[in-house]
Amino acid sequence: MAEIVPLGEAVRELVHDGDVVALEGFTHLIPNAAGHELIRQGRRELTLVRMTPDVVYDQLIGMSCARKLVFSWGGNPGVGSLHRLRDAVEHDWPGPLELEEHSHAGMAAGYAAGASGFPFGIVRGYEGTDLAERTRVRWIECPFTGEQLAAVPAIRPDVGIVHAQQADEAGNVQLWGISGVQKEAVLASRRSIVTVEEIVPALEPRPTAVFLPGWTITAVALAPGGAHPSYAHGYYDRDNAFYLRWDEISRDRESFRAWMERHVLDREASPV
Amino acid sequence: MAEIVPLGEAVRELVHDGDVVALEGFTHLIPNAAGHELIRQGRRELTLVRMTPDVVYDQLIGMSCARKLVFSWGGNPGVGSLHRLRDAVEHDWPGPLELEEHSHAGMAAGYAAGASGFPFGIVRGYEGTDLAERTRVRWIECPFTGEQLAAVPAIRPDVGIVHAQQADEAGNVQLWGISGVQKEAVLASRRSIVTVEEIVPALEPRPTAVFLPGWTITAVALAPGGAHPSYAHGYYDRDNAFYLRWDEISRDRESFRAWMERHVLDREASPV
Amino acid sequence: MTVATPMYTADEMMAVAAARRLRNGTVCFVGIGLPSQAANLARATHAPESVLIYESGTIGAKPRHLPLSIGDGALAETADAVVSVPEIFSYWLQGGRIDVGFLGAAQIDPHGNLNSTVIGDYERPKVRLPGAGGAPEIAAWCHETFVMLRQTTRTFVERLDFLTTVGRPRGGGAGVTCVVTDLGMLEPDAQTGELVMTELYPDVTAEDARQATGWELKVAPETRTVEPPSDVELEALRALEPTTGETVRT
Amino acid sequence: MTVATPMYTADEMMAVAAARRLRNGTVCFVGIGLPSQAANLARATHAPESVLIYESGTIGAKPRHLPLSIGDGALAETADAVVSVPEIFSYWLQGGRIDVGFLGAAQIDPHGNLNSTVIGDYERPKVRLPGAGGAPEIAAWCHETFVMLRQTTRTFVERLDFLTTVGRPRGGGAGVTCVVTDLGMLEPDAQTGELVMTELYPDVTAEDARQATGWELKVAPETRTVEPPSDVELEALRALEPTTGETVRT
Repeated sequence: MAEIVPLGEAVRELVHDGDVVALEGFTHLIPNAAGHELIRQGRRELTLVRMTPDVVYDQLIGMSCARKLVFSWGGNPGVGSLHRLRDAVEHDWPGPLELEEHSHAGMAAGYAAGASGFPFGIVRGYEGTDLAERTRVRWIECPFTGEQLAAVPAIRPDVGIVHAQQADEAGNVQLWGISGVQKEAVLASRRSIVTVEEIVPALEPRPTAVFLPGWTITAVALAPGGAHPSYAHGYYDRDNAFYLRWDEISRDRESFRAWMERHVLDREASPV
Repeated sequence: MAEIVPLGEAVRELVHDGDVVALEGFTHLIPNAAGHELIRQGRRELTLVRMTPDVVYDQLIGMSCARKLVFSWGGNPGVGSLHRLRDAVEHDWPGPLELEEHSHAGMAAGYAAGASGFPFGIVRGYEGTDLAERTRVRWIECPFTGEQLAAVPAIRPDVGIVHAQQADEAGNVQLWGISGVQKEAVLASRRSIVTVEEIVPALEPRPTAVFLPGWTITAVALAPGGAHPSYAHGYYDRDNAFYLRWDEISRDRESFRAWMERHVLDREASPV
Repeated sequence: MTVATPMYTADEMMAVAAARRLRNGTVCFVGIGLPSQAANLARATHAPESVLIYESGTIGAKPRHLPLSIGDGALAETADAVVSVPEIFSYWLQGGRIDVGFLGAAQIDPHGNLNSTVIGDYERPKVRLPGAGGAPEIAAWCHETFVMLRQTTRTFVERLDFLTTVGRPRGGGAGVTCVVTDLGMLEPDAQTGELVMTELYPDVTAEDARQATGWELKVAPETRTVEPPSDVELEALRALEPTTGETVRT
Repeated sequence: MTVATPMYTADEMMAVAAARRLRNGTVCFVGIGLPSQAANLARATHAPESVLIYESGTIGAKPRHLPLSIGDGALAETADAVVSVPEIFSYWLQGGRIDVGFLGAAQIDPHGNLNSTVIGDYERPKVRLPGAGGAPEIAAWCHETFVMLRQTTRTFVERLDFLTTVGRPRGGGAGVTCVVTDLGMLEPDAQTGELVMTELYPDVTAEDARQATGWELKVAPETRTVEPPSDVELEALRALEPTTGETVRT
């Protein structure tokens, strides 16, 4: 049964240096508050996993939290590059960053396999691409048709972190709208943290809702606004202006550092 | 885009003797009206596919529509045996019935593979059972861990038939409540028929709803009450008394024939 | 209203005995019949926070009455979530997140292997049974599995007519850890894995159990005698009885 | 309000040219930027029943304005259905039910192979690009794929720095059937599969196209001249412009 704890405590107890950590979110409900707490607590040597790393991963990389990135598309959606990610890959600043890259289909299959307890998932893809040599893909043959398919290893993070709209007192969680791979990320992970906009007396079923029972979650933490600058369907809209601004802020190492100190390091975890 | 046609016409044009046909439904929304239309039109040599064959499959088998059954659990839920199924297997009456049986997990994986365009799905099961020799399972090795897993062939019916609560004028379909493998059955099939309780001006999104776009469906047919004696969530309850009565009706070949003539053969397809 | 000396049926004793083994908060994968009775009884008495998962895709179902089928509307209406059948068997069952799975069977052998496929020869069976359903993967992937069936020389056999479900699978779970019968309970020997009669119901002797078993039944030196169902347990159990099967059309 | 002789940008010409190739009712798999513009323009003009699927899991999205990201709330609010990302890539994309996929790229070669991974050496890239995303499976499993990118000697190269996406994959689809650039359109030769310039925009010459291509560009003997965007097309396209990025908190 999920414990409801302050975000700072959840991160302190569940995320350790060197862990494989997936902060998932597909443009919606991105766990930015949890990412900022990882930065404040100075986690190091993390393997960061996410299909679509964006601003918060750019921040984690620029603040030296990561040694490796597992991903399938890394950019500032609708804007352009992630300058901190590029700086790490192109110039080893603030340190070298190992990459393991997939296609979306491959990574989604890896998460689904992880959630199902399978050692691998299958994709009809990768064939003929240079990607196949750069990712952890193996070829298997269909025992019925002889067709060759790509096998991708199950994704099994040490910690899965997602943001949701609501939890109840028992730590059951409901999120709705675009749900990405959040369910798979939580179920595939050994430990999990879910930050939520609010804790409600009872979760009322909704269209498109994904429900995660409290007994599948390690910790739930209250973090209102915790998805900003992404959005929380029914709570607040995407701060598109910030994504555009981030392109400026993150272009330059000094302005990036200054922004992080002012807006993340000097801030407390969202009070509970 | 799905055509909205009378059930009789849909069955006449889309289901042929010898076809592989899946009438799916996991205790809820079982397409009984469509099954009765298959019987009235005298389809023969069908390979019937379903995880949980119940009364309507008992009827199809007893009326000589089937040459083969692909299934994972065949019984009268909460009551006991399917006597027509047993009579066919135990005494070849009205004719012999070939069986291909799976576990639920295996068959669910086969449907999901069919819907995904994969030639096979994987299951961590079958090992050490006599089932492995009686079903179409092959062993594959995980290329990363060496673990042995069972591969089950994709299920790809010629025709997938399901029952839903609602369709709109464009042939989009929505069903809610327990949804079983209906989405997979429709998406895995070459052609599909969806019978519905009613056609509404607009489908309003609901909790637990499964939406099937009209462009994934071949034909939609109006069949109010078409799931009886199973139920249609929000429309009518399960006719538990009928399932109990079926045990009596179907025990004896003559009483079975008499009932079928009276209640199925002499009836018209539900008018539209 | 309670009765001084409770009268009860063999099925009621079985359901009560199985229910007592469920700790509060246990996540159970249940089928219809005795397992559903036992799990719902536990939820109605000492284990209110137990989570019931039915293979129809209902997670956290809380039916007031026992469903006749595993897909009854009451399960969907009272569930925390309803997911597809492929998801239940992948993310939830094979994902290894279920504590206790319940199974019935037509035959069981000394190592807890189960037959729910055929009696007699497969090609020309004497009795064609419903088949595997979820059983093989339930036994393989729940942390432990309870089997519930009546104990007779026809059901407790040295050799199964067909091996549908492996009692001690090489899966994620411990396999069959407990067999609840109408005479008492059996548990596998820690070394050999052979089922041993460890508990007997009131007025049942070890000899009764041996007589009802198709192999040389091992009986524990100190068999515990199971407490009969209490008034509270019986009332809770009977309150779960399904409502009549008459259909309501709306 | 319409303008006598419409002025338009290169991007607008590209969006219009791509939109015109979509028949009504086409099921499109679209990303952000020009593809999203083209598909929504088609929906707003001659192809109102076209179905837009975004990889964020929104099926049948009908945004009034162009989303800045593929996961904007407007997509979920206007969609017929919202499914998980694993489902979009399995049941929907690899399931082979999508007519037209749209892709952009940083580089394209004469056979329609695409690079969206790195410029320069992979280990020490000059420019690290976002990566594959959905591209390899979109090209493999949509019935056909339209590529949209500007035509320069830096983007149209004899040899890719990295092959992210195969132009003529051994998948279910035909692969890249059309490349829409800021000069015109290319289509693969039926025999060789090599891209041939088949259509040119107003005031663009075959020589312009050759100059802007990093290989010996083949030009069709009879290149069609593309009609400039009509007033109706331009108005519809401009009406789709995203609203300002200011955030609304509720």
